[in-house]
Amino acid sequence: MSRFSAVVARDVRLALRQGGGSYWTLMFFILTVTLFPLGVGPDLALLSRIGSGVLWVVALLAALLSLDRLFQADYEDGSLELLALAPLPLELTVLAKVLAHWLTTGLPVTLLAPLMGAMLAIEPAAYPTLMVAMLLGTPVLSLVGSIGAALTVGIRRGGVLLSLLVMPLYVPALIFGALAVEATLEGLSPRPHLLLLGADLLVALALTPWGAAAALRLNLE
Amino acid sequence: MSRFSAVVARDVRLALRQGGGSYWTLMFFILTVTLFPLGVGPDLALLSRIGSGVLWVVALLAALLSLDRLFQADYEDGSLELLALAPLPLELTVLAKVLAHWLTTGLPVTLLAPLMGAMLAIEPAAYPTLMVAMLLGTPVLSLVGSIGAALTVGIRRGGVLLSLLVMPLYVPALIFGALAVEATLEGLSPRPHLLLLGADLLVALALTPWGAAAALRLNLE
Amino acid sequence: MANLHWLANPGRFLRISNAVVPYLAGLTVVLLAYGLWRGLTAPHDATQGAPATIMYMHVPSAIMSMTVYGGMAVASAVALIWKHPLADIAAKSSALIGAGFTATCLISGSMWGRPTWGTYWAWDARLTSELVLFFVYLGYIAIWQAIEDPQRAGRAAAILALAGSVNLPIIHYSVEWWNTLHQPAGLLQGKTDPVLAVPLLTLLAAFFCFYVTVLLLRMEREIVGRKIRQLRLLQAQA
Amino acid sequence: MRWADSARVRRVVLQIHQMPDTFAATGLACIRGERIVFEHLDFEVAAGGALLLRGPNGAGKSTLLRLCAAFLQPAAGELTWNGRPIQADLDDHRNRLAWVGHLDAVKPAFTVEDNIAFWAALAPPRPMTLTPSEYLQPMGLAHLADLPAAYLSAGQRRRLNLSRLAVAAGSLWLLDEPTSSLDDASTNALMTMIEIHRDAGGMAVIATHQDLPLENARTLRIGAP
Amino acid sequence: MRWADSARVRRVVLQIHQMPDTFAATGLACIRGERIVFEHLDFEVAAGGALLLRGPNGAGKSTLLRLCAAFLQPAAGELTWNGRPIQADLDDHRNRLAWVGHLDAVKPAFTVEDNIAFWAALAPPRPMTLTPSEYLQPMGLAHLADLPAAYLSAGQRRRLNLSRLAVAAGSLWLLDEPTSSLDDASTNALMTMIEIHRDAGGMAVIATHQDLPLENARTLRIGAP
Ligand code: HEM
Ligand SMILES: Nc1ncnc2c1ncn2[C@@H]1O[C@H](COP(=O)(O)OP(=O)(O)OP(=O)(O)O)[C@@H](O)[C@H]1O
Ligand SMILES: Nc1ncnc2c1ncn2[C@@H]1O[C@H](COP(=O)(O)OP(=O)(O)OP(=O)(O)O)[C@@H](O)[C@H]1O
Ligand SMILES: [Mg+2]
Ligand SMILES: [Mg+2]
Repeated sequence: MSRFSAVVARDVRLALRQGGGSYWTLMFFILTVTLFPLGVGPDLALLSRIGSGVLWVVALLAALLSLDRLFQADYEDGSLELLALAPLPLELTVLAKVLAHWLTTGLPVTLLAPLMGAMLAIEPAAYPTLMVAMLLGTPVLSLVGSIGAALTVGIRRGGVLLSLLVMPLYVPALIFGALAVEATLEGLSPRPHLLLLGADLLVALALTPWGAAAALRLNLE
Repeated sequence: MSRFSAVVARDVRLALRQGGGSYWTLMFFILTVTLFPLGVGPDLALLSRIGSGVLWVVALLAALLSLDRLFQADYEDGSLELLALAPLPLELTVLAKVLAHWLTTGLPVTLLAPLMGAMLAIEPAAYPTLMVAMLLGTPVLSLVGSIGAALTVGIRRGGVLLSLLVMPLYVPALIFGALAVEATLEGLSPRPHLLLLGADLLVALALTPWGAAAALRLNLE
Repeated sequence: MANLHWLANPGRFLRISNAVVPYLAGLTVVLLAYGLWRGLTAPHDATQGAPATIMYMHVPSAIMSMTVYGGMAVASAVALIWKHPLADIAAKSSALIGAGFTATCLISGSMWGRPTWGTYWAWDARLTSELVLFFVYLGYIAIWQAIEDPQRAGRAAAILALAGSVNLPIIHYSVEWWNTLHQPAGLLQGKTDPVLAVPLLTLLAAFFCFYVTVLLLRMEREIVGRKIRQLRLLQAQA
Repeated sequence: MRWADSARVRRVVLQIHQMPDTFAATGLACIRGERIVFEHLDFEVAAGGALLLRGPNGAGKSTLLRLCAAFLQPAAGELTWNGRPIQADLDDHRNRLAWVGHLDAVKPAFTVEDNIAFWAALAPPRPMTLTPSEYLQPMGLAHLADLPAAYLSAGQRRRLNLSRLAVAAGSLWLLDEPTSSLDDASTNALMTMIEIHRDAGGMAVIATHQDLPLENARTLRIGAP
Repeated sequence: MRWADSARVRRVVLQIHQMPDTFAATGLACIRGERIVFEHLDFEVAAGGALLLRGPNGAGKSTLLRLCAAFLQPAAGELTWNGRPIQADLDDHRNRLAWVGHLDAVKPAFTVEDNIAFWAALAPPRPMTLTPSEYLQPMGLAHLADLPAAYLSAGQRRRLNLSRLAVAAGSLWLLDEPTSSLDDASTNALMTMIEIHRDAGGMAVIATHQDLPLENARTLRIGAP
């Protein structure tokens, strides 16, 4: 356990120190949300209709942008070899790194969602659903993304194909997340969508560390 | 000139071989545009109103996603030092790399715009304007992005920082590009907006290679 | 060895700055007091009523947010071309103050917007470009944080500051280029009623003195901080 | 070396199983990139032994080290520890390794001390451990502890990487060209570390192009490419 | 070396200005990370000369090489070529350089030959040039020309990097630990290349921790850190 937290702490510190971390992810999030009204036009009624969709797309992007370096930096400087030899099982190392990634991207994005919702004129009644959905959905983005990051860590052999595999895996999280908010706005219960999102999270939690660890081992050969 | 084209050819070949940027960016472009109706809802009237804005924002994000490796790979393997010593002035090297980046991201995105426009129910009458605007606008994205990429080249995990630095500079291109399409849709002439976009391109073309080259030199110290 | 030491010149700066700061601080307080007194006792704008007093916060901070950035851009150019170490430090020390003015402008503007336009925020050209200016400030601060070596960070930040200066004319002319909710400029062209103009200009001067005071203090801190850092590095190496 | 004189430090380095371990390979063959790199390779390293891998570039020295660390699996033959195949208890095998590859695993954003502290926190459980700054002593980096690792020279980075050897305290050291970029003093310091490790019953497999002054080291020549 | 025997190849390598160039430094000082790395450094290299930079890790050898390549600017003092400061005609200076740093500038996605072909296309104009596969001969990589560079061993990558020396054909070679990872045959091949280069009036500044068998090479010791 202390090894696990050592990895988490290291990655969080690296993210914060190197200017790749939560503060800047937040800024990225705010900035991108700002861009949509610029492109789409200032009509608030229009914005409020597309608002939650925009928020989800941007959360996905914030995750994606930082994911590609999840293992790459450690691979390129040789740390990954050492992590693979350490007593902490590689699956747990992956989980620790994913947790650190989520703490510095998904979590801040979730916490910021109401503020961004206000800028996009989303109805405040939808905020609780939005936040719960993001709390369930953003870890999925980090988890699923870790497989893609692990697969593409090496010489990017077939990297194209593999990233194509990952993007569609994001679709369920996106759809359920957006539907949950929509349901709330229409006065329906978001429960079924949130449950599906939760199931998605559980599946990702159970499977992706194995996949990512296997992919990493392959790249260390 | 032959040195310039050697750099362009190398970067294009690297992008195609490694699948690092271009395919991924294209797929990202298509997937995000495809996913948008899912998040926003299938209302065609709504989609057609936000369509061109969404296209612009996504084109902009697609450029960003591939930009962070523009100089990073060459910096990390030592090629950048050699490029800086080569007889081709570093400003031209930057321009060559930007051209290669545009050929593998901006150009395909532009060519794909009508198809994406159809998916987003944009009126076909607006396609010529959309394409001209993108033809003028996407090089600006690559050019301006090169400054950010050069500034963050020594920083691992510079991706998010890069977007923070570059996005504010993307705003004019985004605004003029979206306004041009909107004007066409409203039956007005898109000329003034396209001219402003062209001016933006000229300014970027004249200034950014110097800025990026200066930033690269300081990162080679 | 002596000319090698780039802090030799900043040392002289420290002495001068120490002497000037108290007077500047005093001047800031006097101007602020006079401006506020004139402003708050002036007859209220007939159409806008009491909320218009936010103007005394909003207009000077809006103008300062751009002035500070302009100064930063000039300092950056000086730092890049003549490699003057103080220009570097001046630009760095300005950034947070400028970001503060920008935030003040944004917050006061949206507080003013609620009663006059009926909304806190609109995606209006001037409002948006001011928000973008805020992001440019943050990006500038970020790059200073992200690069360890202050010499290199300084030059990287200077390049960014110059690139970001394209935003200034956009903010200023946005009201003319696009039809917007926001007021066009009038204050500095002498189109404003002296009843409003006198307190506004006084407060602008007060804000400016405040900026210079805080700038000098921050520069002093930065110089001393760098000296300490350098000593630490020397120690680590010994 | 002052460092090795400290009784406490010495005890930490010496805490290796005192039983007569052997690490051996029989009929080893390896295929990489659809090409046979080497075949029919045999060797044996006993407790306290050192094996120097020599051979031209591309002969397969680094590949053999990766086999020893179980990153790769042999196409034929077997690696054994005290007669048992290492694949049988991979976790045990990893716990007894200390690995120094071509890459330095240094995070430029952290200080020298933070770098070593992380690997110390991640190390296999040992009866005794040192403080991070003590780990920096053997390779003479203690005075740089607070420096950001971004400022290190090539040799200093290498030394920071080699400092991990004291941290891992495993019984089998796998070193790939450990002396590259090292100055003479650091090369000597490394040799001292290796000798202390061997005295305590540890073993080392070292790929190198230089003649290392190690006593009783066996040399394995891997054929021309 | 077979390679150097070919008259055509030899002529390409020998196409260096036959005038008596000198490269010199006076009172050089360098500040990095707000710290003085070295000061009061003087040296002079004449046509055909070689300067070996020696000194402990962190002494500033790599830093000095970066100064020579004008990546860095000296805090004090001057570097001159035939008496003129190199800053005065930076483009000329760059054209006469061949640089081999710590990093190998190898693109794993390309074949060995494509790698060298790119640098050949980018090289300064020379009266005579070779084909990419001829450039691979001096460091003995010709037989690997079609291999993806991803498959190269550490030493082979280094040799691919060193092959650029024949491409650049500049008169001033700046080499940072060029023999790291090289086997004995390749080290000899490199020495042969350097000697041919010097015979033709070229010069070399080489940072190294090994004793290189170069004739009449001067050594510059850079102080302890
Ligand atoms: C968040 C909302 C707002 C922002 C970001 C904002 C931004 C700005 C900026 C940047 C300027 C300086 C322009 C220049 O010097 O070129 C300015 C000036 C000014 N603003 Fe605002 N503003 C906001 C809301 C408002 C509101 C609601 C009002 C009043 C209805 C207002 C009235 C003014 C006035 C009177 C000036 C002075 C114009 C002059 O004479 O120069 N602003 N504002
Ligand atoms: N990018 C940098 N920023 C700040 N300081 C640096 C940087 N690179 C090196 N230094 C400092 O400069 C000094 C000299 O480094 P340099 O790399 O020149 O040493 P070197 O003589 O090449 O050592 P080695 O034999 O280990 O390669 C080191 O002590 C290091 O702390
Ligand atoms: N990732 C890889 N994929 C395929 N083949 C590889 C890979 N890495 C190395 N090889 C091949 O395996 C052979 C052995 O490489 P290895 O790195 O083990 O050599 P080495 O003996 O360590 O050489 P050096 O002295 O240069 O370090 C090389 O000829 C190379 O072509
Ligand atoms: Mg090897
Ligand atoms: Mg060095």
